[in-house]
Amino acid sequence: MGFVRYEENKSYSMRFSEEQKMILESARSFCQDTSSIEQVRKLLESAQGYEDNVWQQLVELGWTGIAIAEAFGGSELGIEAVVPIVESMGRNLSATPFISCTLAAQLLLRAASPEQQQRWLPKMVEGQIATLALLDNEDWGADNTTHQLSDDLVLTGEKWFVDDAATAELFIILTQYQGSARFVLVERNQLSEGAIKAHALIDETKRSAKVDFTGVTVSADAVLAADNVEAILADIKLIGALLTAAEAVGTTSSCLNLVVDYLNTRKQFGKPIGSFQALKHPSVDILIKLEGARSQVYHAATLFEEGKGEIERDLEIACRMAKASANDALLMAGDRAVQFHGGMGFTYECDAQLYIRRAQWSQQQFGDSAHHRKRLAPLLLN
Amino acid sequence: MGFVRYEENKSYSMRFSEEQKMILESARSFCQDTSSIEQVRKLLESAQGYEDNVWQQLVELGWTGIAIAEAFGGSELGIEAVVPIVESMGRNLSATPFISCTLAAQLLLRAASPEQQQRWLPKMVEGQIATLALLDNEDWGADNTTHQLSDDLVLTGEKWFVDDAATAELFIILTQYQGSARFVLVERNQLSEGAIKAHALIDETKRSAKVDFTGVTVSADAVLAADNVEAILADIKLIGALLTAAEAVGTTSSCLNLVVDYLNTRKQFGKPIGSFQALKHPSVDILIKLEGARSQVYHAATLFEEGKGEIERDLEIACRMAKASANDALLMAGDRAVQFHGGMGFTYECDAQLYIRRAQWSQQQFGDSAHHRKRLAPLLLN
Amino acid sequence: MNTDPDTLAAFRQEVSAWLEDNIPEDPGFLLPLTFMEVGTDEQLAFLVAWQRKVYEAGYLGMSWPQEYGGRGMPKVYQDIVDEELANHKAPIIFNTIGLGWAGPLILEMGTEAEKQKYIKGILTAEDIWCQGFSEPDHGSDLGNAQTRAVRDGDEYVINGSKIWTTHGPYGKYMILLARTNPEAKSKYAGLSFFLSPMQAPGITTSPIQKITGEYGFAQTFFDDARIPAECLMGEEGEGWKLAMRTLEYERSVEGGQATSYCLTSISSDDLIETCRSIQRDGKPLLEDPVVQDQLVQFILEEKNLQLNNTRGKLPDLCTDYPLSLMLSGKLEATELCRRMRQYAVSLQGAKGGLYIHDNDALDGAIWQHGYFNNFSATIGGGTSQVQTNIIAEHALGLPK
Amino acid sequence: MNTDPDTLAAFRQEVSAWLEDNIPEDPGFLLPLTFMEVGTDEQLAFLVAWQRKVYEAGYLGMSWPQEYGGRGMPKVYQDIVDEELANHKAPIIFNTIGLGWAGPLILEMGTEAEKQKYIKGILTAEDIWCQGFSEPDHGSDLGNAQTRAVRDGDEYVINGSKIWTTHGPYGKYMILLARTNPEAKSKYAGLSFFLSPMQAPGITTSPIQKITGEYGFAQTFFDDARIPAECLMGEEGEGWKLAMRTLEYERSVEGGQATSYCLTSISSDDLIETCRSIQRDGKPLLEDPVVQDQLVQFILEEKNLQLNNTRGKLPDLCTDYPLSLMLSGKLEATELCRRMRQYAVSLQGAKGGLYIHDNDALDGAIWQHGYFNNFSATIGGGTSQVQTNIIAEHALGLPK
Repeated sequence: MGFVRYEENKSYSMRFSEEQKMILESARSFCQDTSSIEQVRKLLESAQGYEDNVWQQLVELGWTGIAIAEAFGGSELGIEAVVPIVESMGRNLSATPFISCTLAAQLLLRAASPEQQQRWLPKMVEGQIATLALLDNEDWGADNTTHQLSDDLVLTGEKWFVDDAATAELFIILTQYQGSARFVLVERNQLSEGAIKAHALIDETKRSAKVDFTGVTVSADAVLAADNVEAILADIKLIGALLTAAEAVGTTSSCLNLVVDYLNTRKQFGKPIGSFQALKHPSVDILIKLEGARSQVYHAATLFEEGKGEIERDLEIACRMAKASANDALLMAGDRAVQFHGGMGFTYECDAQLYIRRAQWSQQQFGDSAHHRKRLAPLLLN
Repeated sequence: MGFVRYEENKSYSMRFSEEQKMILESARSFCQDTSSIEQVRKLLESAQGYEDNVWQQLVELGWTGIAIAEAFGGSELGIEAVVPIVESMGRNLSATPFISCTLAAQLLLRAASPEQQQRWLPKMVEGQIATLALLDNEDWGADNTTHQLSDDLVLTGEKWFVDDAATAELFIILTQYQGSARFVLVERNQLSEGAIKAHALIDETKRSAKVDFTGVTVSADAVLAADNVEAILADIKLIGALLTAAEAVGTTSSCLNLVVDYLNTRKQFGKPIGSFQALKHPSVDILIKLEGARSQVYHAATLFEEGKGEIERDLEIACRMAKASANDALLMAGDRAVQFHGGMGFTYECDAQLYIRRAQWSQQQFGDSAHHRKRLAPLLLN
Repeated sequence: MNTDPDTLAAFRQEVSAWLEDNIPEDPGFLLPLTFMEVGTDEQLAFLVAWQRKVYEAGYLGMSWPQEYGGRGMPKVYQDIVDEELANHKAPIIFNTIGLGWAGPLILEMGTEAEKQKYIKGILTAEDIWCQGFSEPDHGSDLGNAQTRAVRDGDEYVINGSKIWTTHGPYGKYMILLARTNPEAKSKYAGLSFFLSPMQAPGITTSPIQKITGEYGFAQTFFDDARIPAECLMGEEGEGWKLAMRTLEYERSVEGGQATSYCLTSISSDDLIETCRSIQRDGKPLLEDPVVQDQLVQFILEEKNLQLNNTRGKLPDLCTDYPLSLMLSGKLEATELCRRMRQYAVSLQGAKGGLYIHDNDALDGAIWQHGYFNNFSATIGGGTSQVQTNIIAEHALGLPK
Repeated sequence: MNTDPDTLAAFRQEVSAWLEDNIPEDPGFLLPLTFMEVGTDEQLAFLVAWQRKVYEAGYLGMSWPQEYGGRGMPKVYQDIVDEELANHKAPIIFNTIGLGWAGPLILEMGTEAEKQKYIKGILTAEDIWCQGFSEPDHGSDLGNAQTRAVRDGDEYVINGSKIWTTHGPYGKYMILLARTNPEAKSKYAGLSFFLSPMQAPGITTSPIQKITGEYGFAQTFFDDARIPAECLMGEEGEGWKLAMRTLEYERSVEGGQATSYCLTSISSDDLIETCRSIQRDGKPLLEDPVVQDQLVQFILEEKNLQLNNTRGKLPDLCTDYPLSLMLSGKLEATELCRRMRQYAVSLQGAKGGLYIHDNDALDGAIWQHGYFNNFSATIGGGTSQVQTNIIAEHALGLPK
């Protein structure tokens, strides 16, 4: 007796091309080489959180242009090619502004005029750092902004959680202009002294800041062309959720490896502690959550490819499920990694702290699990 | 390092009198004697689900009058004295109409005129069986009834889940009379042929029926005096929740004993299976849920005593918490009892089935856990 | 045979149309959701007729060789049929031990004579098969089977007992694991595999009443039972190997099964419908945000499983823990089912206390019944606790 | 001394008034929530001053004998003070190893000379105490302690290392478990108990950075450290007995502690306030029904604990599993705390990513910080996993 089969009549597409495979392999070895755990620890206290030469190598690999059209010097692949890179970065806790830059480019591709794209995207392909400034506070569920662009093009307001602000040359700001939402571009040299205040993040591998744009005057061509800002914003948040999920999947995997190694090594009461079901079975729970999240992430990536960038209902569901699953997997992995290391787990020296901290940070990027379940309810239940 | 202390500044009263202790001891031994597991199994297929002579003994012990005023022949104790009896019954899966009769008496004490009380309560002390007919369908959350009593005192409508209807002499019905809710009394001999249709319950130790009161004409003195029906109904539902919780606590305890005995006896891979943490640790989870539920039940019983029957906010909270906790404890115990018995657990012959079935029935009496949490939210969070 | 998309789409159309015309009406008694639930003669007669009808329409054993009764077509055709059976919530194809285990094994490892003798009867449901692996005292420990088979001339004499024999009382044949050599150097090497008749003298079955109150399993007793020596499959001592191969068909969706449609699934879709139909606080339960949150979580987990299935076919995406998807599918699916069903019972308000013989029960108490029956899946074929050990040790590499 | 209700109520009034006047202002740096979190000199100075102030007001060690610096009053007075400290969310009374463990032990089992020497300094916070039980390689297995103490004339020579020494760098005395006889017939019989100075030659401490990024624990090294022979408490070989008695003070609320106020609790009340202050989808999170459902569940579990505590004093209601409430309190409380805190972090929206040094962090990131610190409680004093074994074996009677 015993098997259960689920109906398979719906399409659950997943593909992984030779090209994606090559990217994944290349990304895994790049991140292993450039982001050993010693390297990660060395960067914890640095201001910018990553090394310029690593970023330069990454640019040379072509990744900053991977999802940008050929016309601007990119490879014109889609998000499905970004996912394996980000997953590999997560695996090695590799910190670079890659996600910030990718999201900024995706936003420009959707919201900027051809001239605006021509002005910025080639620079970004070459490694110039750009970032998004979306939030006014902690509430990523809010659907409006208090940030203002006056009729005479002067900005008022600060933005929270501007990732990689310390080295960004270009900021894409969500603001209100003449009564409706708009994106506007600000360059680093327009900011006043002290405008950037670094957040003290729980995840010491990441960098983010509160940035005050008050008083900056922008030119008319810094206002992005698109007026369907809500729709574009929704897309970008979903891409952000997916990329964070992909990163978290990589991180969960290395966290689980850390746990498994310890359980195989550490002995108590004369046995490796991994032989105790109280540690063994929760490790399997982590594995199962991880595998589910990984499937969701690559399913979403596949739908991106199929949709050629269009985000329809199925893809929205996939991105949200990916993020909710990845959050839960990494949260459990980080928490149990600390607990299962016993006394050692309580020390800063033990690598488990890197993972539990990353888990808290990661769940809050583009929505925690409860948020995504709430958004999924009308999509799935009506 | 290591201890955590909770603030103890609030009152969490719990007392257990010598009188309660004597009742508990007497009830435990009575139920052991009259409701062995063989006896329980023998009654599964019987129509009334209990034996008359057991009921008669119970009447002689004075329990049918335990929470009824001395004026009517009772002992004038409160719900706090009923709780240890019901817990003991739960422990032995003892099936009698005791809960039905207790709730009916409590309703009459709150809603009936002195004359109505004088007419019925002495008979109930002497063992006449009475029961409540409250529900029109499955929705115990609904706050209205479709049942009707016409101006000329004729009833229309059926009631669901009338417990112990098969032997009840008196039915107390929630109905609508002249636009507002009322309780009305119907005697067994007023029912038409075939009015009582037994439900097929998941818990084969329990008896309940759908009863059609359509066409029954009642006399004016069968309409209970009280017009604050909603308030009384709310009280009765809370008492019902508490008594079901007390019963479930007893049941959980014997279910856990069944599991522990099996884990200590059954060997696999050369060891008693109780030495495997995968079985051992969930058993502790059951224990912890059970202990919490038991504390909630006796706390609520204490508040009943303090309030002399008045149900205030603290007592409402206590009853709801008791029911939610007891539901969850018994549901987990029943589920794991089946699973942990392996192949044996899948058979009807194994006693685990009695517990998992009781758990499903019990959670639905006077509200499942989610229902009570929903009702607790405004009480606790505002 | 053509497998281009248009041909397959047309075939799917054809099957769907056939099913719409041919799925039998509700017989008025409870139909089994899984092959393990066949407990009454009327259920059996109904399911035998249904299987034969599907076979005669050409929709069963489609990828099995024509010379033994199959259709010799690409497996994708059977997959399409199975999907359409699920889509139409057709009655189950119940002869699972034959169709899913014994049949594939005989086709893969059997002799020509065995193929000729057994395959067609499996497809037509003329021969109902049952399984004799588990024993009363060695539930999770198959290698320790103690039922003895002693060669005596042209016969084997069998003594012992097997338990959880699905279809035991109806069975014509049993795949039987028995010990031919108690002195073998390892306990595994002493086991042999038989395609045993059930009607032999000395074989009796005794039905087991399930937790649901119904029947469907039996205990089988061998009391100096004599079966022909040619019932031995392979050689003496090959029993463990053949049993393990059989279990692989059970665990994998990709075996040589004549059909993989052996249960009527209850899925999150049904759970949503249930929540729409239940009233709580005077409103459909589906509008309750707390219920919605839990439903979404179930749907997400269900989708995880389906996507894992797809990903399992892409080895480049399974490099971290190559065995984990294969080993964890049963655990996840059966435990998710258990939780979903238990939850569905809890949602029903007072109706959650009703059971299968009550006309007022919600959907015939399918959730209550399904919850109880589901324990056969979290216990049978290795309990969830044992499955978790296996995953820990083989997928994660944790110590025993 | 009078313990009638009116007298006690008046006393509570008096304490409450004193606290309102005397609780120090927010010093502008993070205050420890538990005695294990004291990691900087400024925190230490603040807490020493606060403890002394409470002592001098007469509110510490109230039930300890007057001749050693206590007040000789009924314990209920100290209970009232402790409750009022909690009600006012006063800073912690930090010298817990002295007040809660060493002090009660010395008062119960110590010599007159030991009482004279040690008790008062514990109360005044002049003498900070630390604990030397755990060793790096034997986290959960105290009986296996390997630190050696060898008698040499009027001294013991100590070699080895202790870990998780709270207040190690500030400690004046340590309660030290060391092995005096490696050849004893049982490993337990070889252990002895010392009231050791921390300033002796050969004793060094090395601070351990915690997961939170802060300090508060140390590793203590004994390198031919010499301590006076009179530091031995009781006889050689009594170490295990004395250590176990000490742990009972730790585990029980009913010990002889000078105060049981050693942490500022974060409770479900704080969680509710947090949910009121967080915006999600433009509304206070407290209005979200899914959040409400979870909060109610936490409050219920918190109340379970409190009620269990009360019930534990009524033996007639603890006849089923007499040891279970006593053994399970730590596990339940610490695990509930962990889940509540982790949940509170998850609720904060983007702010959940901020940490203690960020001025925009919600409530100074008390939940993030508390969540991390809480692992000292689910790991220290026996991990939750080991605690669960203990309950299974001793309360339920399951096999080892």
